[in-house]
Amino acid sequence: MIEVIDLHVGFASSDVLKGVSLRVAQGERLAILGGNGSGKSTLAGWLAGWFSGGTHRLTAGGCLWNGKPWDDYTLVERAATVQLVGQFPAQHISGRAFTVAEEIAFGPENLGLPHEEIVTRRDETLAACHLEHLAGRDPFTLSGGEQQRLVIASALALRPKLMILDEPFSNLDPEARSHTLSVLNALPADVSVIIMDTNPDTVLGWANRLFVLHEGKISEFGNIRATLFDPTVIATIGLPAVTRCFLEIERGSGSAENLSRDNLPLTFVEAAAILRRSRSA
Amino acid sequence: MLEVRDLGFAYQGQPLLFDGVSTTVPDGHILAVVGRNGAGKSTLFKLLNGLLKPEDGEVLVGGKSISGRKISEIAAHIGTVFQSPEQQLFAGRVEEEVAFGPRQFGLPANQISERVSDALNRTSLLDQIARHPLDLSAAERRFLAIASVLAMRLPVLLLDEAQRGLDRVWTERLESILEAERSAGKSIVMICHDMDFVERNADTVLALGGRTPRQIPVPAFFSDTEVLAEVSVERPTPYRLREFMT
Amino acid sequence: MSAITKTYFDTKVLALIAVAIVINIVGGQFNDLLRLPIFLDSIGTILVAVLAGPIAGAITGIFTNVIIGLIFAPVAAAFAPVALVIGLVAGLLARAGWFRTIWQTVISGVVIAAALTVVAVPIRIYIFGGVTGSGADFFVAYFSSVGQTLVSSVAFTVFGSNVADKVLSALLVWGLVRQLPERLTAGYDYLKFSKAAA
Amino acid sequence: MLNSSIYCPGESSLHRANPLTKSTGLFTVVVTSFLLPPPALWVVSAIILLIGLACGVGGSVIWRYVLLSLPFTLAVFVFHGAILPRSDMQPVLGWLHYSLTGLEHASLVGGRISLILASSLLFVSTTAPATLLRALDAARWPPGLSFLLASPLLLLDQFTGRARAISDAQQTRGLSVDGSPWRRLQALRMLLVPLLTSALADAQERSHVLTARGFRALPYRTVIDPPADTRFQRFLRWSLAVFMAMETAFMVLR
Repeated sequence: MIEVIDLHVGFASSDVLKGVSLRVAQGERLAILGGNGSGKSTLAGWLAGWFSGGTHRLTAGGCLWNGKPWDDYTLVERAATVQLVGQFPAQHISGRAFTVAEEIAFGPENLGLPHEEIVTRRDETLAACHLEHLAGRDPFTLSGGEQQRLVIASALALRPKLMILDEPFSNLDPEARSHTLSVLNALPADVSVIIMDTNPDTVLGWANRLFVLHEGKISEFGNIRATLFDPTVIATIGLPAVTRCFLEIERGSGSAENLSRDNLPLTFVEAAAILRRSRSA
Repeated sequence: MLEVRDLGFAYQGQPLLFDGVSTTVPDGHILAVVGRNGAGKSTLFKLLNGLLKPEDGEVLVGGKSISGRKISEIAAHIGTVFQSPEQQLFAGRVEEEVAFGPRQFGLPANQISERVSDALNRTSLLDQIARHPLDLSAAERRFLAIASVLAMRLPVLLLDEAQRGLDRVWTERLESILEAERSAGKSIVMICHDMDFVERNADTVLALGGRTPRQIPVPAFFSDTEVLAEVSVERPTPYRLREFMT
Repeated sequence: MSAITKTYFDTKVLALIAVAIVINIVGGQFNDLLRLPIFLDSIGTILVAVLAGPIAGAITGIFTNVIIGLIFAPVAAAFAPVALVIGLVAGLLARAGWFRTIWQTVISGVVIAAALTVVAVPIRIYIFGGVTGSGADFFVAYFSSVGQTLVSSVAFTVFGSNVADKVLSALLVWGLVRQLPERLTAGYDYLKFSKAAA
Repeated sequence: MLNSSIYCPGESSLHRANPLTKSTGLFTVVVTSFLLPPPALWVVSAIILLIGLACGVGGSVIWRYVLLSLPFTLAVFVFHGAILPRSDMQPVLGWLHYSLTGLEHASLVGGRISLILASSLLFVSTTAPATLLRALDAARWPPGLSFLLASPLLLLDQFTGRARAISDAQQTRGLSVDGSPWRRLQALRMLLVPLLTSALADAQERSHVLTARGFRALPYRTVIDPPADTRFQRFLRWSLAVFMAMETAFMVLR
């Protein structure tokens, strides 16, 4: 289980995170929403233990896995525990594998695992990420969406207990986006997953818990609805597309229904039902 | 005004990608180019800004043909904002980056600095003027690329997925820049995957990937289920919500 | 902590060397576009030398030529020692603080060209007999027909064709590193030797 | 990358041989070439090209051999035979002279390059880069070494494309690629800086990814399907190594 305690980090000139605290239990599906430049990528990197080497300056607090900081674990242990999938898949391809299948096997090979174990993991992840038909291709010739799935597969082959995805959808077209979402929906239930995103639409219906990162601080407002409809969240992140569109129509029609954060619609079905009721009224 | 007349193009050894494509973007008009990956959206942009030469037809700006001219000459008429700003940022300071374009026109120093501060002001980057372009956040870098084009004050603007990955605040900033440019009489063409964004901002749509690319007004395009299916484009949220209600 | 940080640092330099090799190979592409009389095939090497020191620079040079040998022209591998010297000397100069000002950098470029000449001449003469089958052979032929010895003909040709390229490459690297943002340079130990005193 | 590389897939015994054996063989040929007299150098070159034909890579090897060695061979014969002043220069016609010792020297140098070139081409065209790297890893060479060979090969196409995209982007901003040499030099900066900074950003991100996937966490790595090796090949490699050491000693002591 991962725990972030009052994390303050930044570059020499400015602080990016100003006191972030967070606890994630096993198997949780977490979304952290934040505007552009809110510090999502920095937080993602710290959660995954990437930045202990010196790119960022730590002023206070820290990040613990089962009570110990990442620096207390060996690289082998860390690799088998946490994996981060970044925004630009081409940068997250190892540059050491000539084929998709080799790329997936790269991590397990580095850990010195037995031969059969690596082959099993490779074949399972190829299937889980719908990459079998691309197994022999050069990773750098894949489309953006395919590369994204390959990076997820390479991470999964290490059987991590925590997966962090930094804006996995923002650089994909709608078709690739739904492919990636189907892969994420099929992740093993005991793996904790954290997704960072700027857009509430893609993570709605997927996340169990919703956090908001704003100006270097993180908050959770009770439940998902309370978080989504908090005024500061609406001002920076915006409403989900359905809700926003619903409100525009509803404002025009001047329906009598009493709407609050507890019954504002989040899905097409909900929104259509309310609008139909107000029409017939 | 931007006009495309009977454009024909094929990559070497491949079938025709465009055959007789015509479209007109009047002054103060926004055209959205949509279609799935590989339908030729980026190729169309390259034919407009001169990176590729059309085999047939021509591209006209303000009634004058620009086809066959050098890329750097076409740059005095058409500005392009590419998807990854990292491919163009070379300066050590934000202001130097924005000043590059106007400097190509040989303007006097005071006019250049006036254009630079105006462009940075419109993109909310004025307080970052002395920073290193690569120290900016991803959204700020995108807007720096936009500012570099705005500072050139060109009649035609091409934007490739400029809305991608932006949060609400930055999206609204982009929309207000688009609106201001439209009011100023610019011809704007944007490649866009986000149909909600197209629905809110564009006047007409050019859908690629179907049988004959035609320029269709936005409401007519999103109501035409046949064309939508042909180019595999999702309907914007308001249209889908109305569909759910019936 | 220390064990992790150490391997970590090495991997960072390793990843840097890999992209620098690619830049050495791809750099010539811009040259085709701009038609300048230079090679642009050691910018990556000099960049690594300034950021990560002489050993890393030397490795970049060797592997650049080995890889060109592997995919385009095996003959390039014979000149790997020349590429090594470029990286090594550039790294030593950077360590000595000779990439701080523009004039120091120009002199560094000249020194690099001189050093590579010392290594290139014996290779060219002993292994290739003084010619390479390229346009530079005309200069070697000219110098020897006007009475220069083979060694000095080859040395003049090598130094003359390299000095502009190396000075320019050194200047480009100097111009780049002095304006790089913090987040791209964090962790490169050698950079401090090239930072101008503020 | 794979399109531009010299490697031609095949099933010959040379293709199947362990890359370490082949590279030891290549080094032996290179060392030996400094001991052979001119006629032998040309004969062995021809034999190696014939082996290439037998292994099914002859076409590509011979084509590249001609392309790469012809200009050099011509230059070396013309230069040593007719241009470089020597004591035994004989007039042929008007100002044209030739020297026999010069031609002999040209034959030696040209033959040596011809042999080294032919054998390198044979090695490269029968050895897939991926197989070479697996052989290095399986022999427990440091993982960093195979990374430095693999990564540039894999990134080459991506960077070529990126260089093109950069020049496209800058030209649509008004950058002119012709004009005075001074202006073209300034243009070089606008093209190279984005390429270099994006390379630095890539390197930084990739080093995190590699470390996170356990790269170099252990001094060795498991290799699934390593290239086949035999006791005979191991014996051959050791014998060739001893032979090379003897040749080198002979050359130094001679």
